[in-house]
Amino acid sequence: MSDMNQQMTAKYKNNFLKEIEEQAEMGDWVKMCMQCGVCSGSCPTNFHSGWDHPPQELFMLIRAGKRDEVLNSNSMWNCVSCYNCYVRCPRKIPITHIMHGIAEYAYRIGRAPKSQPTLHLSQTFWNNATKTGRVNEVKLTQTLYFKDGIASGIKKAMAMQDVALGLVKAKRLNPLEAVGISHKCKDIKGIHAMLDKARELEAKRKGRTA
Amino acid sequence: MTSVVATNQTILVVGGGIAGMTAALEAAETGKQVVLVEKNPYLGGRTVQLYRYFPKMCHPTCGLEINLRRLKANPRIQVLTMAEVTGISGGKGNYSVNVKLAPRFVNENCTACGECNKVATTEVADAFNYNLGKVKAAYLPSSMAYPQRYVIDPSVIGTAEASAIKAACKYGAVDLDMKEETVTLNAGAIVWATGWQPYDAKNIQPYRYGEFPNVITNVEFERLADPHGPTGGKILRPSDGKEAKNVAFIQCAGSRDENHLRHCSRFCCMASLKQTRYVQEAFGDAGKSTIYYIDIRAIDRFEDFYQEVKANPNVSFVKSKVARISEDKNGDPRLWGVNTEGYVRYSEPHDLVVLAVGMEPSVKGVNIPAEVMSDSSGFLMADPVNAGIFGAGCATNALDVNRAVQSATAAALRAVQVVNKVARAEA
Amino acid sequence: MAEMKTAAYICKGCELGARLDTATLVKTATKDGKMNLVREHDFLCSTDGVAMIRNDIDNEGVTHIAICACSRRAKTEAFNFTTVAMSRGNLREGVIWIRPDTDAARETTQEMAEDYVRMACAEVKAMQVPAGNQNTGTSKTLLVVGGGMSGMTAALEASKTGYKVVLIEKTGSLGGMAGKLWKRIPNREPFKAPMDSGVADLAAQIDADANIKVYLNAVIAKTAGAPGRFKVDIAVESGPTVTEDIGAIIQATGFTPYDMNKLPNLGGGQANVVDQLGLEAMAKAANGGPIKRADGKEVKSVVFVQCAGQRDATKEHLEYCSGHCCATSVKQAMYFKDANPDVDTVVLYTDLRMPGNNEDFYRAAQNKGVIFSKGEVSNVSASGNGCTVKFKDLILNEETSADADLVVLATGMVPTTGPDLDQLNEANRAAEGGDEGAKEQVIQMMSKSVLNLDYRQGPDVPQFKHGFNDSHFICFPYETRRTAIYAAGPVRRPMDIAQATEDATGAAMKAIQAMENAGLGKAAHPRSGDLSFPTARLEGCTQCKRCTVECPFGAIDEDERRFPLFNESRCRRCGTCMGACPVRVISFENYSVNTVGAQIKAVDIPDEFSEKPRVLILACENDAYPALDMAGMNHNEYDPFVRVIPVRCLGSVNTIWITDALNSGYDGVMLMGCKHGEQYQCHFVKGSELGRYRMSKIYDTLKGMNLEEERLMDLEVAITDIDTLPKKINDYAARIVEMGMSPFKGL
Amino acid sequence: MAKKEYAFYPGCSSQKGASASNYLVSVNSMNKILDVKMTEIPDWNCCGASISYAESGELPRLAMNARNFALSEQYLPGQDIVATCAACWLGSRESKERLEHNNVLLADTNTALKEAGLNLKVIPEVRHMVEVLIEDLGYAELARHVKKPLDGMKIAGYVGCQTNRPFGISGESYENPMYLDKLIETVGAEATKYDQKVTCCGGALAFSEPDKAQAQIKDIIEAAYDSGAEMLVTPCPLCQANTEVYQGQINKKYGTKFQMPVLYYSQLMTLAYGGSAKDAGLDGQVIRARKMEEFAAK
Repeated sequence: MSDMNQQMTAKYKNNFLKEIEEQAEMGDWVKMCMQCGVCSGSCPTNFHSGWDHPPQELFMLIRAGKRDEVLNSNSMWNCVSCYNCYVRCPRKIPITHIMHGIAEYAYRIGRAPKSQPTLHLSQTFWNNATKTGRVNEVKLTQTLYFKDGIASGIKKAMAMQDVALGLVKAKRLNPLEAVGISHKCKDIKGIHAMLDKARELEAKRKGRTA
Repeated sequence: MTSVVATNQTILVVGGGIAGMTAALEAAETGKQVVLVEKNPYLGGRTVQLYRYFPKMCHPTCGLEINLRRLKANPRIQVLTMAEVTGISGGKGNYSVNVKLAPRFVNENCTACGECNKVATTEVADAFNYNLGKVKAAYLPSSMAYPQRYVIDPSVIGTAEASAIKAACKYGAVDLDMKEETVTLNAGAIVWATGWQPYDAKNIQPYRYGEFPNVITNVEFERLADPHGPTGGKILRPSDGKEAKNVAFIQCAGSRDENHLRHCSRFCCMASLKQTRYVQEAFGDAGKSTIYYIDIRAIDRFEDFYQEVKANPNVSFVKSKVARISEDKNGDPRLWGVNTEGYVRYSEPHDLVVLAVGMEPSVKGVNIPAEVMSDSSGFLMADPVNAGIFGAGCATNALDVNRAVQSATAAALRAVQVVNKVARAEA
Repeated sequence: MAEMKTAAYICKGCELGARLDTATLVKTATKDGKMNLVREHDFLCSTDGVAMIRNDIDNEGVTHIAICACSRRAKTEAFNFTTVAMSRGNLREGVIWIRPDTDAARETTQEMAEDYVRMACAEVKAMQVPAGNQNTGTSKTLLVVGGGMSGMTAALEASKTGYKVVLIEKTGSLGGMAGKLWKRIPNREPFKAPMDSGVADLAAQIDADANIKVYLNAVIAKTAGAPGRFKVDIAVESGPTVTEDIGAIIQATGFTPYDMNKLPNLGGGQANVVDQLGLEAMAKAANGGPIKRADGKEVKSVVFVQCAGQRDATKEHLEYCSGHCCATSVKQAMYFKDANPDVDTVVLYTDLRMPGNNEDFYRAAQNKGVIFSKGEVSNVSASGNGCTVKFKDLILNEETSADADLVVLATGMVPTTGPDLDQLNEANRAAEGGDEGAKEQVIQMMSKSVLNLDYRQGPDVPQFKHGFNDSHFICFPYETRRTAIYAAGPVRRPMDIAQATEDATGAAMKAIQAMENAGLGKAAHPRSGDLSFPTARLEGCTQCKRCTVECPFGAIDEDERRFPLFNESRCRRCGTCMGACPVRVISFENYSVNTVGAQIKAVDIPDEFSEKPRVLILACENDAYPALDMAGMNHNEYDPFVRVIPVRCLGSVNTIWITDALNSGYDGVMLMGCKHGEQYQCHFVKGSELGRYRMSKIYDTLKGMNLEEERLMDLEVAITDIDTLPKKINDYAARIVEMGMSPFKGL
Repeated sequence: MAKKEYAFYPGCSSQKGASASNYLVSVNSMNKILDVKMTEIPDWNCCGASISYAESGELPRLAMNARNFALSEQYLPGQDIVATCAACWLGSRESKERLEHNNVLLADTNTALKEAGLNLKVIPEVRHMVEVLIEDLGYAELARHVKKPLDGMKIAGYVGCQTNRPFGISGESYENPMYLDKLIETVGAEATKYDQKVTCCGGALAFSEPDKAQAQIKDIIEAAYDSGAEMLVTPCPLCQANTEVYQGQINKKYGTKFQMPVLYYSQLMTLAYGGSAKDAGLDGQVIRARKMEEFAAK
């Protein structure tokens, strides 16, 4: 993995573009962007709080060989998977997936911003879901709130208390799940074996160490 | 029954727009027999629906007048209006063509005196003005209309109004019993000049054309700016008739877009640059235009025009494909997007939005023989093997008027080559 | 030719009968018009009415007819009598449709109608049926100048149409610029990869074509004569000069790339910086393999700089865009990528201009990994074993740079036209004044001439914007100011091969048409088919040269006795010469100082106490007259005291008409012509400008007559002024009333 | 109507005691009335949702979905998979597309599936509950069962993202889909017009970046109120949760007075079909839908 980070990239050369094509999900579409900007204008989060680099700019940065600026950026992590950019792109570029792909790659090679909340959520969600095959919402929430240690966890929990309580009252948040009485798949073993294999194959395909 | 004199040395020109008229005239003025078929009741096609031409800001009817004079003076051209080609058989040097003639309900006796119009009461959509206005059911499409002959809308046929219209004509020009007919004619070569149609803006969902009244297309804007258009040349927005002093032009509305038209329609950049002049003309410095674009394609000497417009402080350019349009409570369309030159977010209200819709070749629904090839956008391509049918003008490519005429002149020669060959063979 | 028998026909249709006292009109035609035969008809354009006229012509020997009905623009199919002289009295659009149907208006409306009847009668009596050009050339051989893509295409297309062609090329081989290309931009599906230029194939077809005679290493020494009868001297390097009989000419002399040495800041002239043509040479040498630099190093990275010395607002370099360069750079980037996908190719552009399906070509290049960046290049400098390109990345909004083994400058097209005629004339004048430097300049300029036309007005075709030989008309791209001489390809306008091919084919069409019509003595566009042509009574000529100087089409030379020498088949029948002639010796059979003068005189001028002024309107038939016509169709009323006479062009207006009119008691004269100046709309190019220039001279005459300047009004009219024109007329009429009647009435 | 059977993929949030449990309750009641039979896919697993992208990578996520496909084909062969959750539907459909268009991925996925003793040959159709209602039953059929039209109720149909983009319900527009409005009208209520119909609710960012998400939610609720709506109706559990449970926090932050119930289309229909408040899972509302409770009681 480390070798990935030793990569030297020159300005306006293809090597970083190639790296993204090989490593990031759907990365081979980046070169097709014609900088119209419809994606940037379609992003809802973009209009509430700007990104460092909206998608089209991110693509230009990749073509300009600005590896650090791209991989260290928090931009991809702002994606809410609303698919507005995806359906409006005049080049039919799967922008949503590329955002995810670049984020995933940055994370894999240890470039994701420290304590990126959405990254943390992604990790937590996936681990939570794959542990038993199904999501345990209480544990999910707990893990999320306590990710920065008890103190802030309690603060967040307090902040979210009314929310949680409302759900509990509505029987839509089952405290029992906290103690493990929850939905789970029968063949958890099979699922884990399957996932290990999948991870191994993907790593091989992308020339990474799983 | 309409009679048409045609032989296998006749050139059939399909489409009476500027490309078709040009092809017909050039061939006829070189001594060839020509039949010119047009589906509208008048000649001139889309150019006569334009207010001005770029880059000279001159008027399309000026050139049309010359072409009509050439036509009137030339006995070699037979014109069939309200006519559509429904089938072609045979081959290069000897085609047999079926032409369907829709009834005009007015014959050549018509003197264009207008008495029929006076008694007509029903109003029908004014196609000449892209249905932005209405005309009486007995109408002359425009002052420049040729043939200079009224048309009666089929919707009134069989009504008392129709009888009144007939009675109003002292010259027996109104013939309510006219029926659709199909004539079959012979031709040695065919020039296909059916032109283009504006891309249907309804398909471009984020721009809400058809839902937001103040989002219109570039071809409609031409009619708004034309003193002889539905608003008498006043640039008023549809929702409330308010003067549209702050106008947004959205380029590539449908063009350069794999969800719509894959090709670049070429003329739209210049058209919008031209239309900013309309805004300036109407409101002086109070008129503001903003062009939202990906690339400004002001090719060759058109660049001069672009530079002039660019120098106008009342026109601004934003390098951005507008993401979506919303509507403010006062009816203002609001444009959302990002200026990609340095990542600047905008959410900008305008009085009126003009979508620079692109060009779609009008070759749909017509039975052109298989030997005619077309490209991925539907434009006709020259077929080196069977060429006896030649595309001309915007049926062959996204072209501006000047290039369409150029293309039509070339097509005329290709057709002349075929009939000359026939003549030599028969000599 | 049978003796003249005149007839007038008064139509009562379209309310004419109801609105006008046609019986009186009949008397007017008989008494004042002195017509031999006068008939009324209820519906003159009907089969019956037309048959009546036809019968008079066939059986009554009628040779001159005045149709007093609707406008000359209406019912042309019905009133189509080509064997007789015909005038049209416009009683409908010109009278009843522009007047209110009220008792108050009836008298003046009737007077208007009577005048138009008189005018129609007077005009037709002064007309003759054109006999056709006496001096027609019969050569049907096309000369093509230039053996590049455009020239070869024109030659082959003309040959395919059945015409003989003489093709001359100044170099030793056919192909021109296209011949220097490794590959061309694709012009058909799939628009994804560069394709063969097809030059070799065209050249082979030409060699095999018996209809085409090729002169290599040849230039034109002299072009004399006129359409249908050009005599062209061809100077062949190391050989005798040959003379060919030519019917029409296509100038396809192409372009040269803008000299990159004028762009030092972009590295022009440096090592490892080439222009697009330079890169084509490298690609040809590489022959599909890796592209190598002059120093033999394989190119591993290349930057394309678009608009190099083009679209230059400072006007220091080319102001225009050459259209093809974006697609050409895309194509050239593909040369690299196709040979070796690992080569870094960057295209720096400000607007990527790839119209039509070139958009696919652009996509294909991106797909091959070509990097496109919207960037403004400020500097290219040598660095290490290559170049550094400094530019502003407009998307990332920062000054930056890129290193490359090679930089390609997309410089523009400079047309290979001859000397600019205006500059040449200036130099000539100075030279005649004895200026030695000017003489040198003239020689130097003449050496650049392409056609060496033996024309009074200069050796080449007048140039349009930026030195291209283009037409100024959007509707008529093949409009030319030298009849039967057409420019094709990049010499006419910047264009790529696909367009040049199309353009050359169109030019061939026009040239062939011009040869055919020259043979029949017919005019070329815009008065296509007109058989009339100007003749001069030389005994009256004062050799003032105005006609030879002013003719917008260089149709008139001077013979050895310095009299005007008309070359009818060069003539476009605008009548500018007729308008220019101070002694009025030039005329057309059906359009002359008399045909118009007689109409002016025919108008009845009421005395000064009648409070009925008369205003003469001379309206250009191309735009102003149709505008007035449509004003009528829309029933836009205007003043009853005006009398409108259509003219072929303001350039044909002879000052005598104005002075005669004012002398005979008209109270004012309005001239209505097309826009002139840089954005001119005049269909005869300079006609309206010259006409106006002449009129400006009349003002002195007016002073001499103690008349106010406003008695003459010059109005620029567009065909769309349907609603505004009546108002302008009324305002002028009102102004005349303020001024009071002309003192010249009844003198 | 010939009874059609479907393989049911309820998804994690619809389970008992989970955040969309009331959705499931109402869907079951609705289907009972409409006579739509859905059999839960045995031992189904989580789809991974969009949010798992960073940790999951591509293949593992595909494998998870592929497992559901394989199980469905094994136990409920030939049946379309029906998801009630927008995210499940999208995740599954996307996986289906990728696997069908990329043989390498399909092969690798099968290698992984083998570890779970499964194999994927045919991939069943993946459909959203709403598609079944509209396409297989049709609006007329849906209207036929209405016993108590929701006369006079003003409801804003909130479509959101994932039933709408990138796939969407066939024949609908991304910018202004009408199906939800039509469903609302089918049960006799009035669908109000507002311009936030397809605005994103913030999705997973509601957890990770509450401020960003809640700003968007605020726009949506505000516009709904402006349009005169009394409640929101959605086809997506995440949209439902986000727009409902954060209203309190938004009120605190922005000083608004939001109190707008957010229901599922299935709840509306159950009620219009004469179902009880319980059948419709109204007890599962965090913001009580009083008007609906009264309606149900009538």
